[in-house]
Amino acid sequence: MTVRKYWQAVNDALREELARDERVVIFGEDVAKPGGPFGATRGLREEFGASRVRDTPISEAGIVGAAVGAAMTGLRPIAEIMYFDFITLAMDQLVNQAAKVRYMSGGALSVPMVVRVFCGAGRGSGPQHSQSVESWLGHVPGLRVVAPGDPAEAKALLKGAIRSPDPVIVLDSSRLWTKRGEVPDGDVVAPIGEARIVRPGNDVTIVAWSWALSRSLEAAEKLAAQGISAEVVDPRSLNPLDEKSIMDSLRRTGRLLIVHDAVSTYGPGAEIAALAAGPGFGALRAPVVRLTPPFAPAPFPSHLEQAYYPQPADIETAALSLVRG
Amino acid sequence: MTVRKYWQAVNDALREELARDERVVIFGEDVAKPGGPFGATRGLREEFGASRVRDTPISEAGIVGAAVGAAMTGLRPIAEIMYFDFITLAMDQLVNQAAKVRYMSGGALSVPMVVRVFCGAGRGSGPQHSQSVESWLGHVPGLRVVAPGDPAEAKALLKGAIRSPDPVIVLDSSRLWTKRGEVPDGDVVAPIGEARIVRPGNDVTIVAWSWALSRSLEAAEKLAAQGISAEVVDPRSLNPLDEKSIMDSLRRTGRLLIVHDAVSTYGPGAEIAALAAGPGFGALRAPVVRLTPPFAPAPFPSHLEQAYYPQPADIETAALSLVRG
Amino acid sequence: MTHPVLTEPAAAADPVAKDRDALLALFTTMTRIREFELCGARQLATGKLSGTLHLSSGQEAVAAGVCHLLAGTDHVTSTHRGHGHCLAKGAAPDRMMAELFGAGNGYCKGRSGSMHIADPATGLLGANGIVGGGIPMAVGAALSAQVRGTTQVSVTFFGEGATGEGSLHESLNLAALWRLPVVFVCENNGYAELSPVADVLAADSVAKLAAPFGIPARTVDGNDVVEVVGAAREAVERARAGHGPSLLEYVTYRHDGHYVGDAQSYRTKEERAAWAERDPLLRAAERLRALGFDDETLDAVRADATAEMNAAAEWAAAQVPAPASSLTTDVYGGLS
Amino acid sequence: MTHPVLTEPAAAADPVAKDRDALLALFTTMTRIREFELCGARQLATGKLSGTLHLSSGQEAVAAGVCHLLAGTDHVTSTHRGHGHCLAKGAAPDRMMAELFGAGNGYCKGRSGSMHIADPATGLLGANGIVGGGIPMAVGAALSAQVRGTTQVSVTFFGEGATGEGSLHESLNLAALWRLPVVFVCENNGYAELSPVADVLAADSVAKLAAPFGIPARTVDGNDVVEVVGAAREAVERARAGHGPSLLEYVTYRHDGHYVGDAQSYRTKEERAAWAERDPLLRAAERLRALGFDDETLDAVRADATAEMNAAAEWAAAQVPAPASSLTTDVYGGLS
Ligand SMILES: Cc1ncc(C[n+]2csc(CCOP(=O)(O)OP(=O)(O)O)c2C)c(N)n1
Ligand SMILES: Cc1ncc(C[n+]2csc(CCOP(=O)(O)OP(=O)(O)O)c2C)c(N)n1
Ligand SMILES: [Mg+2]
Ligand SMILES: [Mg+2]
Repeated sequence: MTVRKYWQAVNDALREELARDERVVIFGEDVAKPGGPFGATRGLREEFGASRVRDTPISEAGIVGAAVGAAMTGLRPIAEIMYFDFITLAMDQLVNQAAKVRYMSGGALSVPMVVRVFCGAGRGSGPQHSQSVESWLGHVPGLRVVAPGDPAEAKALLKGAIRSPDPVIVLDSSRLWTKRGEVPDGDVVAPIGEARIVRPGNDVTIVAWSWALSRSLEAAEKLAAQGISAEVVDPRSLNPLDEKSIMDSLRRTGRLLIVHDAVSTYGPGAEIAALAAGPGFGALRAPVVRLTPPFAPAPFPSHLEQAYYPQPADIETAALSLVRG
Repeated sequence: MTVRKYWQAVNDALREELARDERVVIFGEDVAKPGGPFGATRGLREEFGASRVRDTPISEAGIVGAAVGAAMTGLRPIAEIMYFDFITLAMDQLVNQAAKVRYMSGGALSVPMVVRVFCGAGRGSGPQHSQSVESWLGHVPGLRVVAPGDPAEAKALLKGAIRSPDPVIVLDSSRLWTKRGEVPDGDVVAPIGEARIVRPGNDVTIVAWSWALSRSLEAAEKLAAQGISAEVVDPRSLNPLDEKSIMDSLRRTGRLLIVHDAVSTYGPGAEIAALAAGPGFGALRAPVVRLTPPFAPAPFPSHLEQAYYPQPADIETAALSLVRG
Repeated sequence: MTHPVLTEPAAAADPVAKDRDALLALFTTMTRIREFELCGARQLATGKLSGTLHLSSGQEAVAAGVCHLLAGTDHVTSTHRGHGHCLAKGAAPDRMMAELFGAGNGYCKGRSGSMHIADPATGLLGANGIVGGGIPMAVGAALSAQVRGTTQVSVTFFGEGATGEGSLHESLNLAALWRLPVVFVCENNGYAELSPVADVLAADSVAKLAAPFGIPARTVDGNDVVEVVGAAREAVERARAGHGPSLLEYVTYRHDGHYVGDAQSYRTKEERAAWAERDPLLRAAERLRALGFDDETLDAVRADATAEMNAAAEWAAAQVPAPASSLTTDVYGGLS
Repeated sequence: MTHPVLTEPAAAADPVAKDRDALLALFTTMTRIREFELCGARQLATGKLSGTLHLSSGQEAVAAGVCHLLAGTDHVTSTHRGHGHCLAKGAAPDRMMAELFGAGNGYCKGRSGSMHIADPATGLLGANGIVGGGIPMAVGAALSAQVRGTTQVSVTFFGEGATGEGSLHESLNLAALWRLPVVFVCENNGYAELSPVADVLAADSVAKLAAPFGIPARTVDGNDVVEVVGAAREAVERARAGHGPSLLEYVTYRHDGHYVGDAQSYRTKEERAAWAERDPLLRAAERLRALGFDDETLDAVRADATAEMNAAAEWAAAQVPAPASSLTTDVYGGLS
């Protein structure tokens, strides 16, 4: 175990994978000479050369499209999109191309690529740099989406993504970017599609990922002090979603609280709640609660952001009223 | 009342709105001289002139972006995107710009524009021309999304969209394009955000829109013959969703079946099911069922399309087993 | 821009002009493409096939001429009008036809249809239903070749309508910055769906779009296969030698509508007739006759191709349709 | 491309060079922009403000010079580095500052911050956090003017980094096809975030990108406000007269980092020092002195601007923060 910051864990994973597999290449805006807009690729160009680590123009569609073509022809590209909001510019290449190439070609072609995306929620970045639109990508057959919740996960899930035979979008959290955590030594690779129970409990299931996961864990701590035992489940992978683990937890607790930083309507929590209303119906003892920002763009000033994103106290209150009825 | 085909009703609405309000302009690929790739704009350039009805290059981002700017500065633009799948190329302008301009400017600016989109589901158009991604747009605060289910609706909802102070995406159905229906005479404008009960019933609520609505109505007819009374609800507007009407119906029937042509996971039905699991929980007497294509891209040959999209018989079976338990 | 007509021969004709074997092979490829299209249209007309077909009749010289210079390991991305590129790159007409029929042993297991045919064995990365969609992918394939240190060349075919898409310009810039071995091949057939190029492109020529990025570009008669090969040879050799991208604008014409069934009210019979006279097959046949080939030989090529395509269609029609169970296969390659 | 340095004066100087009032007004606008930026940076440094600020110090001549030619009814779209454009177009510094402070009476009710300031009353359609995002919107505003039959002109400011985005090229084509009254104004400051322009643009100049579309374009010294006005006058007049779009590439430099706090390891002190000598304020002051203005006058302009911005910041800091209740207002304009 070594203590690493989230971004350092990302950097470690990239370095190790570049060293392990010469097919791995990295490109994106400011990722090479500058070492990444947020430092994720620091030192990699120096270590692995200008051919494998490249700066690109500000061309999100071109970047992702080039990654698709490179992945189809023998490389394992990692493309970086600077903010989640900018994925809007690459949706054709992600959705109409990357996601469908394997299916459309009847399995003859594949797109083993990774798109690393920085999610700006909660950092005062304002309405065009704070969005969480993971449910869009979760809705696309052929894509995989993971959202690491701590440094160890950031490293292991990124490795899993790089080794995946399919296109994987890795959502990094800006709010967790400088958070420290223990990272296991050695080549630890997380499977894609398996949730983890971060904190076991009996009274209520809280499903959360990324930054919302850490706020949920804070809330769970305080709930414990009040005698309420919350089980906190981190799906880690949003596509595919580990339905079984989430439904198993619901069967144990009978109550479901979903917390996320995307807006609620047609958001990722809707799918989880829908599972509870479908296969989980028999286990459900109370209405499912989704705790999310209101249906509005993200504001920039920190006092409004505080009000916009559900805080630990809000999670605590929601869980309390869910359990006490 | 006049009998019109769906596309003729669209054409009528466009003509009447161009005549009513000189701020209305139309542009898109092949919409002017050719009269529209599918005929929706037939005759409009001749009648209203080359300034107000324009052909554009194949530039989805540029088209929608120009519509945003035009809408901010005094026009009421109607932009056409040839297939729903191509909206991927305009997502930045739709999501980061059109949807947020009013909010970001503190209400000082607005974007009263319409994007007409042709949804190719069920017409043998294959994986890149058949997608239904309305849940993406429903997830975006600031956008409105409507999906007309018959000629009368096509006309009235389009008129409502054109007169909306906000950006509205109007999803036209390729499968209903040549279907006939009675269209009320006169200037009938549908409100945006109100569902309609297309067929009242007591045993089960079926929520469906667009092409899936007509298949659901077929199924409801057959269910009636078996003594089962299905209430068929057409949300018409997916953003905002008329939660109240849907939950009221659920309260009457206790059972909810959602049918749509988008894939299930993180799809539009998830939001409706989530409402049932939340505010509707007390009324729910059985697990919510979502009947949708499998989690895969749309195939092109008609025999596979038949298997891909839930057919009336599938809807009937699902409703039967939901009611009979 | 307006759609030009090019009939001036190139200054120095490509050696292929005198190469009897090569020219016959080119004529054969072009004829096979034509016959594939005709056969496909017949299947539609007789109701054996349904769906949308975009035929490339009239544009065969480009596909044949460019692919003539490519190895099987070179990569190609194509468009909605891709049958010609597929055949020229080496795809088998029977499996292509099977794909049109929705048969399980079509190139895409019968699920994708005409607009998505892909065959990695011949370097074909796929036709594409998204205008401009294949262009950045070809840049990526060129990047791949460069990083892996091979001499593979990547070619992206697109119509002049794709100049409206930002993806082309982003790709040109990226390819130039990285000096990638990619050839941008535009088939300027004068129309994007129902709109003439004058209505959708402000530039005088497609070739001019490459200039800002320092990418060499030429506008070439796309209906003379010798001209096509000549320009492509330069570009492919440049790419293979590591000297970076090129853009070729081939001026051509589609004999048929945008899709089979298009009423073509946007153009005149006279225009179509004039271009019919510049048909690439006629012109290639003329060149062959000048080299001493007799009509009998050329007729035999045509007859063989007709027979080949009819056989392909017959075979395809007899294949097992893609089973419903295949609806959900090949969505993913497996869990990590 | 490499980032050029332009110091040659234009052949015929714009009349503004001799217009004492206009030149003083331009100098005043530029000084106010500079002082706004300095004041904003001070607020950050003293912890009164948090968040990201992109300062335009060093680039003031472009904003001031171009907007000098615009009426209040003309439209402008701006970028993440937009304070200068806002001020030059007529926005009030106190309400801008209030926006930076997240105050309820900021231009956007305090919810959006520096990157999104909009003020329709002065024709300002908004700064924009998306590189290239404002460009098609300006084309749309020009379309609106054309359809409504006004003589309004639309200007879109963007950095040279935006040349990487397809939206620029789509917009150039559309503007040229429709002969729209739009001026594309690129501030080429040599860097896109942390990357020099040589790494992100294959073209020799940004101006060259307009050529394929037949759009007149010039590369101009962006640090001499007289040069800026001269080139802009031509372009704005062309647009207003209905003769279509132009592109202006102004070569300039940002004195500060990409954002306040940027360590700027990607460029040398020497380079920064050399550009400091070409500071647009210094050069405008020189011109004013040559017209007979004394240092006292110029110092007074500066002192007034400093006082104005300090007062704006003080006022802003004292305003009521945007209330949480405003989180969900202005998302929609109402049900149809
Ligand atoms: C992104 C996108 N927009 C629009 C279309 C619809 N469409 C299909 S083909 C076509 C015209 C293409 O013209 P061109 O590129 O000249 O190719 P051609 O058909 O002439 O071969 C259009 C607009 C599409 N398939 N993809
Ligand atoms: C679509 C998009 N991609 C990336 C970014 C991140 N970003 C913000 S500013 C910037 C550089 C812009 O450079 P330039 O256009 O030259 O403007 P400058 O900062 O020099 O004024 C980048 C990459 C963004 N805001 N939007
Ligand atoms: Mg064409
Ligand atoms: Mg710059």
